Amino acid sequence: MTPSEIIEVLREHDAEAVVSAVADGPYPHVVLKAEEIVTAAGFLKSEPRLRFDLLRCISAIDWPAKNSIELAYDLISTSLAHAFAIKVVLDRANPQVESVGGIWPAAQWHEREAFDLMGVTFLYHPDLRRILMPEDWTGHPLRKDYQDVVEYKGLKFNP
Amino acid sequence: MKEIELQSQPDLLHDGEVPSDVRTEELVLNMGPQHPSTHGVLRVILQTDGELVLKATPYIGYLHRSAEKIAEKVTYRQFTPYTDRLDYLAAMNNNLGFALAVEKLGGIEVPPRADYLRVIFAELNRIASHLMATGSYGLDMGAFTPLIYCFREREWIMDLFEAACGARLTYSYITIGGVREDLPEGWIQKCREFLDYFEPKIAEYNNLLSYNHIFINRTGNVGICPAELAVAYGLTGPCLRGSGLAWDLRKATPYCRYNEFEFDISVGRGQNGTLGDCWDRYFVRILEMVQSVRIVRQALDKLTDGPVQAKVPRIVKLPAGEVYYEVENPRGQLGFHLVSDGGTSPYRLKIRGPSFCNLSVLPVLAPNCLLADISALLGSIDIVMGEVDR
Amino acid sequence: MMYIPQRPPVEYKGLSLKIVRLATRWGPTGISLALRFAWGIFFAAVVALVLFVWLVGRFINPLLPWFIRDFVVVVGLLGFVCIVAIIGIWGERKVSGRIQSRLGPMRTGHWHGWAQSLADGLKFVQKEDLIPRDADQPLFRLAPYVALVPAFCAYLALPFGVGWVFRDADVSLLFVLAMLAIEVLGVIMAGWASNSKWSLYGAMREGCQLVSYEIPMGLSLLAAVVATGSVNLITLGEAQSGGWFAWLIFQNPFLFLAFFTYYVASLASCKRSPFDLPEGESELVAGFHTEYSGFRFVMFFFAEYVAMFAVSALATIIFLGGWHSPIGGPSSPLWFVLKSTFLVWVQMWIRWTLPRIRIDQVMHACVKYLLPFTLLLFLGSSLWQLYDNPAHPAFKGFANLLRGVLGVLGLVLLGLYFFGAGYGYYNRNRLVGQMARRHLPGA
Amino acid sequence: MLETAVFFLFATVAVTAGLAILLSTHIVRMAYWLIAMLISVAGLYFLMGAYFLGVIQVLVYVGGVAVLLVFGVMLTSRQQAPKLRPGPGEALWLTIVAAVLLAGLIPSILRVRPEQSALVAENSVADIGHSLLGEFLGPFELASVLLLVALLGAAYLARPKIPVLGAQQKKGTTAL
Amino acid sequence: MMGLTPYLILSAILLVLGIAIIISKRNAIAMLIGVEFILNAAALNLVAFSRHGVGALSGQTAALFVIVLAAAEAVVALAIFLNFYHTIATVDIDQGDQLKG
Repeated sequence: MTPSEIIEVLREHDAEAVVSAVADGPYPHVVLKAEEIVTAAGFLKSEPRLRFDLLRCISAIDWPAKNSIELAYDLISTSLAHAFAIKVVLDRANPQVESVGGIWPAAQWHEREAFDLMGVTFLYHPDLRRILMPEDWTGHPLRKDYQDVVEYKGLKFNP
Repeated sequence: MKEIELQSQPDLLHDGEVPSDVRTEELVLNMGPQHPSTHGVLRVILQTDGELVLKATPYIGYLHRSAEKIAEKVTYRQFTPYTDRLDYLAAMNNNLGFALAVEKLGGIEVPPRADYLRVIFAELNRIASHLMATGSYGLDMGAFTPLIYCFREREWIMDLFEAACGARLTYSYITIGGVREDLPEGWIQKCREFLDYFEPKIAEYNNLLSYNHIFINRTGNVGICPAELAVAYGLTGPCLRGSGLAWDLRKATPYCRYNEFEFDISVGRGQNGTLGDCWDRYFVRILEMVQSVRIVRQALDKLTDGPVQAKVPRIVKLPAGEVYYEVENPRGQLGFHLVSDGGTSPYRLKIRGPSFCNLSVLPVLAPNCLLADISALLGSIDIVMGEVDR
Repeated sequence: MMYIPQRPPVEYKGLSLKIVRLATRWGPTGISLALRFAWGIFFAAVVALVLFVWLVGRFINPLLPWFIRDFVVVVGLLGFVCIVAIIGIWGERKVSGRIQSRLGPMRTGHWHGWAQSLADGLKFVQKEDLIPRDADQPLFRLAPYVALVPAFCAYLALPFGVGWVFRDADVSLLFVLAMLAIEVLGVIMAGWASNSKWSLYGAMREGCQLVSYEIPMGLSLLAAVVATGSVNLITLGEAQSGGWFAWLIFQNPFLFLAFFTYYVASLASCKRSPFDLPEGESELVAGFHTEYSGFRFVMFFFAEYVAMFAVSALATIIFLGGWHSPIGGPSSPLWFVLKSTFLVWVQMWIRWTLPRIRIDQVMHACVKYLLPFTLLLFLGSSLWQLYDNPAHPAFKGFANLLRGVLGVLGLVLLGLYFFGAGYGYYNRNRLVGQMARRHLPGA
Repeated sequence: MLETAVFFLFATVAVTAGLAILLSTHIVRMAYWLIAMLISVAGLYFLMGAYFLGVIQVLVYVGGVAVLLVFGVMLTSRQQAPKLRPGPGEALWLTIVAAVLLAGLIPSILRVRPEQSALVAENSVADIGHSLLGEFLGPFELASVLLLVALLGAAYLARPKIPVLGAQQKKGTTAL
Repeated sequence: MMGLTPYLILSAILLVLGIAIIISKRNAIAMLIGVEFILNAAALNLVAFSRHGVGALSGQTAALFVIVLAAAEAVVALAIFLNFYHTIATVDIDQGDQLKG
């Protein structure tokens, strides 16, 4: 299916959830309401026309200018061989979204990474811990306003 | 495909399926970060009952070098060498993925000769990477000799790469807009010689390792990963194909003129155990080497004259926007989520390492394995920590 | 502010300096080594002196020649065992190198790196004697000796030929087996005392494996004992004089199979691949000797090679005609050493070819296949012995026919082996490939 | 005499082992002391010319039973072993019991006068074999039955409480 | 030449030590060790008598049976202890008064 058809199917399913959609260009995607993400994810996976069974990646993008953090879920269907992406926009001060780990277990580690590096909290995640940074690290390194750590456990870093 | 229930997953992770009336002494075993079979600095905490593993929890991050943060500070061209260090066993493929992502966002057209060269080098590197994977898998199983044999052949590929780009491990050969340099004199002849030499060697590995009874008994029926589980956990590459699903990005969403080549998707068939066991994952790599040889031969034949570089400015400036691009790496799909704000360096670059996703299935497959099966499992997933930790 | 870590001034000490010293002057090194092992040397010297003075003073008359003979033989055996281990380690590296289309050690000692194990030994002796803080100190120190000494003791009853034995005991076969069985205690002790979980796993695997495989090993040997009616190794060896047709392995089909079951079980009892689970490099880091370094590690290493030779020697004496030449010429200990070395070499060959099996498969193979099979062999060998006598002429004829077939079969197997080896040698260029060929000498 | 010296060597080791076990609080050390005792008893058998017995002692006892014992110790010694050193009251009782026993035994031992003091010549394995299959055939067969029963009993007692591994493995990973 | 008496005295001492170990220890495996002491004392006695002409080879044969029985006993006892340990997670025999497997 082409991106525009996919967007049509999504609109058909729940027009309310779709905030905006981009059908052409290098990155076709829809922006969904953050609270609708789990329902939409379940639909994307189970709908026979879509069958997005492989969650490829979850990318968190920090936009201090827009005061938001975007989450991009990149999907592909192994049976229908089409790709698509969905996005949610979260409040930068308190980024919270429900985990889609129940629908795509692959999301669990990606969500842990987003939590670790970008500080996004995923509700109902079974095991939300830091994944790449040490457990006792402060701050979220991939945020644009992240201050470099000068000292960690007696180890000093170059400024 | 079966539905995956929301609640079943955590239970599978935390409940070792041991009847509660037996109270045995559980041993917590710290495997790694320095351990011969963790392929780098992976640390796995194992809860074992005797030799039986009840639970395995991977702890990663020991090789975290902030590649994504660095990407926001350097220009597009400057980031290419950093991609070498992701999956350092398949640096060509990493270069290719990054270059394709940038080219897609910037709308850069690559000359045909560069495309064919990219395919040749990516496939040769796939062979090298699979040689490393299969050889060290033999080592994990206690067979020392296959490793040396595989290294013997890999050495030749390294020589070919060295002749073309001067480096043996971190090439930065495939750059934005094409490849860095054209081939040296006589390279194609050497490459053909290598292919002629290499093809019969695959039968040798099969005789020595793949069809060895002990090896089959060690890897068959171990760590069975059905296709649904593999897809659910985002497994890609040989791990997914080992589960019997014919899914290959080179066929599904062809890039770099892969649609011009004839090759088959190698899938596991479960002929020595259950579909999706360690042996299938291992054998898919062997089969893929055959296919890669086929592709390289065709690409060498098709190689046309012409420039190897598109006209790309020294400092690449991309229009604002974003793109997600994936290529089929030896270990699975390597993805770059590239966000540009119109500047000279990426605004945000998220890298999807295939090993990262492949490793995430370990806690599901490990329970009820024996201790020795953990190294069989890890070796068949074939992780490279540079890519897991980035 | 730039933070520049301050390094303490470089102080050269340790191994490298010691090697330099060794090269320039032997004196200081000798003294420092002597100081390191001062207590041991002191005690050994005192004990030896007291024993010597006392014994010589006591038995100056009739027992002195015996005493001197024993002394010489023990020293000779010690030397032989050391040479076996040193050549074994070097040979293992050469064999592995050749199998893997490498060269193995080439530099030390000029001729094919023959002095490599000596140099390694020298290095190991100079290494720091590390003992983990939480280890069980006395047991940790004791374990390597418990592993090595019994392996050496096995040689006390192992005949190299008629008269070429330290003590011709009536029960020498059982004695050798018993000594080989003690070795496992050292390994278990090491694994437990190291206070490391990997070591403990190694020790537990070793315990399981050895106790189980001792039984098929002993039963296979008993099948041969039944055929000769003796557990004295010299009697066993002497029963096979007169060419390769007289070897016990070709005496009846059960013994033919018993040789192979014995060989498999002996691989397991020496912790050799594919049964090298107690060390299990890729699984258990280094198994029971994970925490060992320096000289204590060398002792484990020695014990392995000494035991390897011992089990091969046992197989040679019992199945392969011992010190008798295969073509009926004069017997000599040289034949014995040659045949045993061949078996040791096959062990190495197997190690560098096969993957390792899993612990449940080890136990499965032993309990479900090897044990019943060896029991059958034992029974069959006993029955054969009942009927294979002049009282049953028909069976006797059949037995002789079968013997001939087996002998020819053995010869064919050997011929096939040499054919394969020769084929591989003459086609080495094609088989090994150009890359390796470029560097192989003589190619 | 050499024999006396060797006897006292082995005897000392055996008694030391016993005392060490009595005083030790460390179960693994105890097991290793037991092995020292077993080996020294085997040495005494050798000294007495009972070579076959000595070898069997090492082969079966040290190589088999003791390894099993150490194994069992390792499997169970993770947690602090219960009360291994006797309290003062118990020690007193122990001493009294031991003293009474020894006081009863030693005089009676000293009264033993073997009828023929001449030593029996060293016996061969064949003699023991004949004796086992002749005079002691009944006990021999009984012992073999007992061993079989012990084997079955041990196998039954130590049977796996968790399901068989292979079946579980297949089930475990597909429980999706 | 050594007489019979030293062997008998050693055997008596080993016997007493074995009994003392059994009395003083609460650990099942330590008690098993004590039993092994007693059995060895008995076997030593038998062999010593056999050596000194009492009952020809019977002593040695009987000692052989002792070794065999000790092996069987140790195996079964260890299996019981392991079972015991798995059930109540201790080897303190005072805890094992429930008669429940």
